[in-house]
Amino acid sequence: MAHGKDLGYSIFRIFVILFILTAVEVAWGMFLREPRWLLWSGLLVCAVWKGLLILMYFMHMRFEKMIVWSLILPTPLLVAVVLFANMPDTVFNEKRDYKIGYLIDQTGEVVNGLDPEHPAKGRGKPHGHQPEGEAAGH
Amino acid sequence: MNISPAAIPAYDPKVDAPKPHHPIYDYDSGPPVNRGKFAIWLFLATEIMFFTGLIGTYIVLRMGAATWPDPADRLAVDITALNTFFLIVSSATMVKGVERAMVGDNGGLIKWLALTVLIGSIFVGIQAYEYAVLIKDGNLPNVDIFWSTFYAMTGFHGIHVAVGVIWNLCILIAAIFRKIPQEKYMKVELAGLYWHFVDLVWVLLFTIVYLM
Amino acid sequence: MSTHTTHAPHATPHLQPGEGEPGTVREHHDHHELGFLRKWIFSVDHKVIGLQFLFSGLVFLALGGLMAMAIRYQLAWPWRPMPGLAWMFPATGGAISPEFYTMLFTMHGTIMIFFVMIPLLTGAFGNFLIPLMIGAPDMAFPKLNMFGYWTMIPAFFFILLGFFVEGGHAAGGWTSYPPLSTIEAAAPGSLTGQTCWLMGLTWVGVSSMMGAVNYVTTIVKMRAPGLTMMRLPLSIWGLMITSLLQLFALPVLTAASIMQLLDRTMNTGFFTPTNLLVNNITPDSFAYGSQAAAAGGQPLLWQHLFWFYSHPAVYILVLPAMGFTSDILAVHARKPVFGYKPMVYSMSAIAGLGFIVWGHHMFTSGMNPALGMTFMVSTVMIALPSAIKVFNWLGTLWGGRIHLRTPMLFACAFVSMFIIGGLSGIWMAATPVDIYIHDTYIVVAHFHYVVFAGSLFAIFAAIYHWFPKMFGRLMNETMGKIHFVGSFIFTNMTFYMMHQLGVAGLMRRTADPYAYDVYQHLQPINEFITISAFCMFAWQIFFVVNFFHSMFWGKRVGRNPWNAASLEWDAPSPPGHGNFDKQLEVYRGAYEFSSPEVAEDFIPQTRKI
Amino acid sequence: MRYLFALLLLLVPILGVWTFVEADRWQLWFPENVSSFGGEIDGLFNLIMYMVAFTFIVTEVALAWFVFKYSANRPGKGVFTHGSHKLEMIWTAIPAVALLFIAFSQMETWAKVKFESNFPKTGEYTKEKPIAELWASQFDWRVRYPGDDGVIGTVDDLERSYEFVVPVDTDVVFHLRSRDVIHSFFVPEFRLKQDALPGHTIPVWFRAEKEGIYDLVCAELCGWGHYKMSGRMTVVSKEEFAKRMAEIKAEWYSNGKEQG
Ligand code: HEA
Ligand code: HEA
Ligand code: CUA
Ligand SMILES: [Cu+2]
Repeated sequence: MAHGKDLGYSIFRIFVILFILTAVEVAWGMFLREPRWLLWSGLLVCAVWKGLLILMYFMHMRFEKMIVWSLILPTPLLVAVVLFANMPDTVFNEKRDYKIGYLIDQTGEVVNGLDPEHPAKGRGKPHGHQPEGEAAGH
Repeated sequence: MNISPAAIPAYDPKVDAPKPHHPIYDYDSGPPVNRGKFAIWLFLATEIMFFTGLIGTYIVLRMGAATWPDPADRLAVDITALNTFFLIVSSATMVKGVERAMVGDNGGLIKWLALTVLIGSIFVGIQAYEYAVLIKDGNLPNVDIFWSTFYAMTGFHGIHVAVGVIWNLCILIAAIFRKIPQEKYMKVELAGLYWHFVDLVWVLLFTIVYLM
Repeated sequence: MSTHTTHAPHATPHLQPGEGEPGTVREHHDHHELGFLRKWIFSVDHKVIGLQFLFSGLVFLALGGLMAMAIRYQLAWPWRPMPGLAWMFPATGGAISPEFYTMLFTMHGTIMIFFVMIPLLTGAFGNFLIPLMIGAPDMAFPKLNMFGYWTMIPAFFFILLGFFVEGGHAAGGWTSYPPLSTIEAAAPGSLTGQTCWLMGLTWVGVSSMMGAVNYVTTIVKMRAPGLTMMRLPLSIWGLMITSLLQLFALPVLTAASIMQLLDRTMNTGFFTPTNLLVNNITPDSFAYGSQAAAAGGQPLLWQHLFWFYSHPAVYILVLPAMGFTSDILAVHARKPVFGYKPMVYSMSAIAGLGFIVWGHHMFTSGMNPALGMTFMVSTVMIALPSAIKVFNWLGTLWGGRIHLRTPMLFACAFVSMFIIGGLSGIWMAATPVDIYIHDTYIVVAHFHYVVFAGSLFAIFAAIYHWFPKMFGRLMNETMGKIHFVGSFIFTNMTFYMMHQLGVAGLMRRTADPYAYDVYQHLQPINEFITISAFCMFAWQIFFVVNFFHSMFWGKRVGRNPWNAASLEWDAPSPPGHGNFDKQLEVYRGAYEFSSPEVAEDFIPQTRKI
Repeated sequence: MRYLFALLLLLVPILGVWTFVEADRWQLWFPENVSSFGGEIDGLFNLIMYMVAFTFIVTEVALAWFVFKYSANRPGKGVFTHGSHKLEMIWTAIPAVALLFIAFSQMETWAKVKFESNFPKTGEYTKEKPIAELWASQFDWRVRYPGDDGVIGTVDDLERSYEFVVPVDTDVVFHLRSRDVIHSFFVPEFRLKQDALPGHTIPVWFRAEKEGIYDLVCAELCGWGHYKMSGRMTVVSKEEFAKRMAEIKAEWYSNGKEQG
């Protein structure tokens, strides 16, 4: 950008939008967790919006030539390829006979898992829901 | 002219010896974009792919998991929200700094850059504190896959922030001691691009890891 | 590189419209001789860095080759005391252990791909050729370039360290599939060796990334005036597309190896499923120390991430080689490259398609079979751009005036061998056929034809071809021809029969195939292969002697021994600091051979008519 | 000189094709096929082989011929041409068609062997009711047949290592599992290979059409003992199979008694 100062946008405005979006996100994520589909899609929209603002204004992508764009344009495609090619084997895999994130001992008991019903045994206090733990609140 | 296979031109010192005192001709051929900027965007593309590896792993593992704890039950969303706010502020101050550098205002640059470095360090500090508390509570990466992915993603992001702070610090020092003239503002802008990228990744990470 | 930059407005007559900022003449006034350290160790000169990569690559080539010999010895005469290694195994009377064999091929594959081919192709030739062939004084970022080699040093360190740690080096195959590679109890190499392996690879990744950013920037931004993209030599196109592949694919492997590293050191659970029982050790104790690992990861995830890089990586191994071959064929056949633009497009197509075919390594892995179907179609279609390239090479030779000098011979051999290797790829791309031939010696035959007989032959060609530019001297032609004839014959003797072994069902990665009755009748063939491999290895003495002898005592030649047209031949041999001693101005493509316009049979790119 | 090098290049297709022609005689060819779909796989292999052989011979001979014919010893310059659009089109289009043909000719067999929707649904053994579970572990194979109740995973399961007995001429479905690392079920005579992935139950089907004893080999690197991780695939007649199952059961319970 040879023409220095005047980018034709107000940093402050962008910043305020980012701030508001973050506030909305946090409030939404902390107090309005149901329904999940709405939460997730809403948060995703906010996050992508924020990301785009940063990309477009703070990183000046709006004012860049095609050549700079062309350097990152392949990435969304590749990201999609990586994600979607992995899903059949991780997400929708019916051949998998264990639950992702669980460790089961030989008696079939969960010793280590994501499910709050099955707190891990004898290894610190890994779960926030445990009264003494309160890890979430520090 | 027919060149027989043996006709390899012989060495002729008059023609072939390098001539001393030659100017080095360094021509800029490409599209009108600064070399450094071109390179940094290439680098950022690789960074995108790097975080794709980490975040993609999280996404597919989480989608494949039967249950997943609410992040709010395990993580300190409030502090981190504050942290997110800090990082966004630092991005804005960075933009200011770059803007100052563009017009050759070294003093302004120092001011804004110092602010950026400061806020960036606060971010790293808060994250370190968060880690310390989590680890004290026994929430190590080996506890379950939630923590595995959590530490991998935020840890590598944290390293990136730290690198960004150091980078900015180097420029700050250069600005203080040597002054960054207007035509060298690109130096600042490159660091800025990296810094904003780190911010951008955090915006996504925060939403995905802490809120979703 | 001098940091003094003066902005001198400069008339550049052949500027393409819309291209470029004004040229810059960097005044150059460091005439003090650089000391040995500055010149050879801490150099920022692309030529020196290229040579650093070249020499370390060749040293690792010798190491990887030696390991291949040990592999071959074991396969021909299993459990017979191995000459030279017997002292390591007193307990068995000198016979190597099966663990050791697993380590051997793992490290053979790793070293050959990550420490030989990639450093040689992109590191050595990428560095040496790019600035010279585009008429630039150096890389865009000389310091970054230096760091690119420096980050190889920790990589060398870790990959060599692994041989000396407890349990030996990594032994999970160069693909390192978890859980074999993540669980300590699963294999001795998974104790510490695997960690060294992962560290080594990560550092190579950092180095390649730095190099790739530099190469692409240099090629796009620093071409001499008049040198449009479509006038670039194909070597440069090959290197640039390769760099783009590195940039977009490598970070995924880096992320994956970091996660595997975490699995191993921090007991995370990305790639390890639940409820394993390894070596009769219960899940709670197979992790490091006394801590259990998180669990419930997905082993296929590693395979996907690994091949997402490592399939493009095989094209990283071949695209520069294709570029060199195109250049060398054109120069020594005195003909323009046939179909320049299709060559460029097909290289890009290979690279582009290369991103969506990785699943062909996983047809039998338990991957969703519907995915297998799509991966098959994309894989088969990648033969199309390859076909275009092969036919264009033949077209280049057609009607030429072929000088059969050593580089040309190796380049022709590359074409011949690449056809063999590529065509056997079609078998494997066919999903139902791959059910049978996956992990058999057909695969081994396939990839040695493309990487060894293909890419390495192209590297030999490139060394013979650009040696005069590197050292100002010619390599000995007679020795070169002897080297070629022997290598060509023994290579084919070594690898061709592996196809048939594969069809007979012989599996790769077996220390002793004759443990199975079905494979017992294959031993004579394996002996034949082994003896051929030994001969091939021994034959390389002609190369080594020729290389070092010619470096110091070869015939002195001028700037342009081959009467080639591209820019590097306009520089002195060897080029000094800053490469060119005149200002370059480019008027045409790199392959104007046999043009009727002039009396000579070539027109240098810089010649104005 | 050019005689020598052209000859060298020419030897590649000549000897290359020759070794393939002779391979069968040297017992370097497919082992006998005994599965129902193995024939198709061999057929597809051969189909590709013929197409590829044609390309191979044409290109390699052309290469040798050009090296021989267009030597620099002749006077004059080379042909000055930068390519030909028409030729380019031709040699893009023809391989494109050939390759698409190859790709589409493979799909049916692939779907037949690996798609779960194509697994036997009516016979004695189905995906839901497999003949056995085959467990791979470092470095042996264990077969777990259902006991009297016909369900795997109950107390009356019969376990047996090394040998996997199946009836001939029957659609057999079994479940492939692994206890530790990745292994691979491979019976060359069946033309069947499937990795055993820890944590996954992978259904596999085949139909053996000839009685006999075949090697069951592990085809995926699984550690130092990978090379000797052999098993035995025994295909017997249906009557014999019933008998063998009774034997296995007797053996299993007698072992159990000894231990108990
Ligand atoms: C330089 C390296 C290189 C190159 C260029 C290639 C090129 C190709 N490879 Fe290869 N491959 C490897 C290196 C390479 N490969 C390695 C190292 C492995 C093993 C990894 C491991 O497991 O350890 C491997 C494994 C491998 C597999 C997995 C096998 C298995 O494990 O079961 C497959 C399967 O599809 C495959 C396919 C192909 C194909 C279709 C091409 C195509 O790009 C080839 C295209 C070229 C041609 C086809 C020839 C020229 C064309 C013509 C003359 C025109 C006419 C042709 C027709 C009409 C058919 N390769
Ligand atoms: C670029 C890659 C490359 C190269 C060049 C080679 C070269 C060779 N390979 Fe390699 N090989 C692989 C890549 C490569 N290989 C890979 C990826 C695997 C799979 C590993 C796995 O399964 O995990 C493999 C596996 C593999 C196997 C299968 C092992 C098994 O599955 O059990 C075998 C068996 O024969 C083998 C043999 C050989 C032989 C005989 C050579 C010979 O051609 C080697 C001859 C050596 C030379 C010609 C070097 C001579 C030295 C110089 C010229 C140096 C000069 C030095 C100076 C000037 C300083 N290789
Ligand atoms: Cu089990 Cu190899
Ligand atoms: Cu591949």
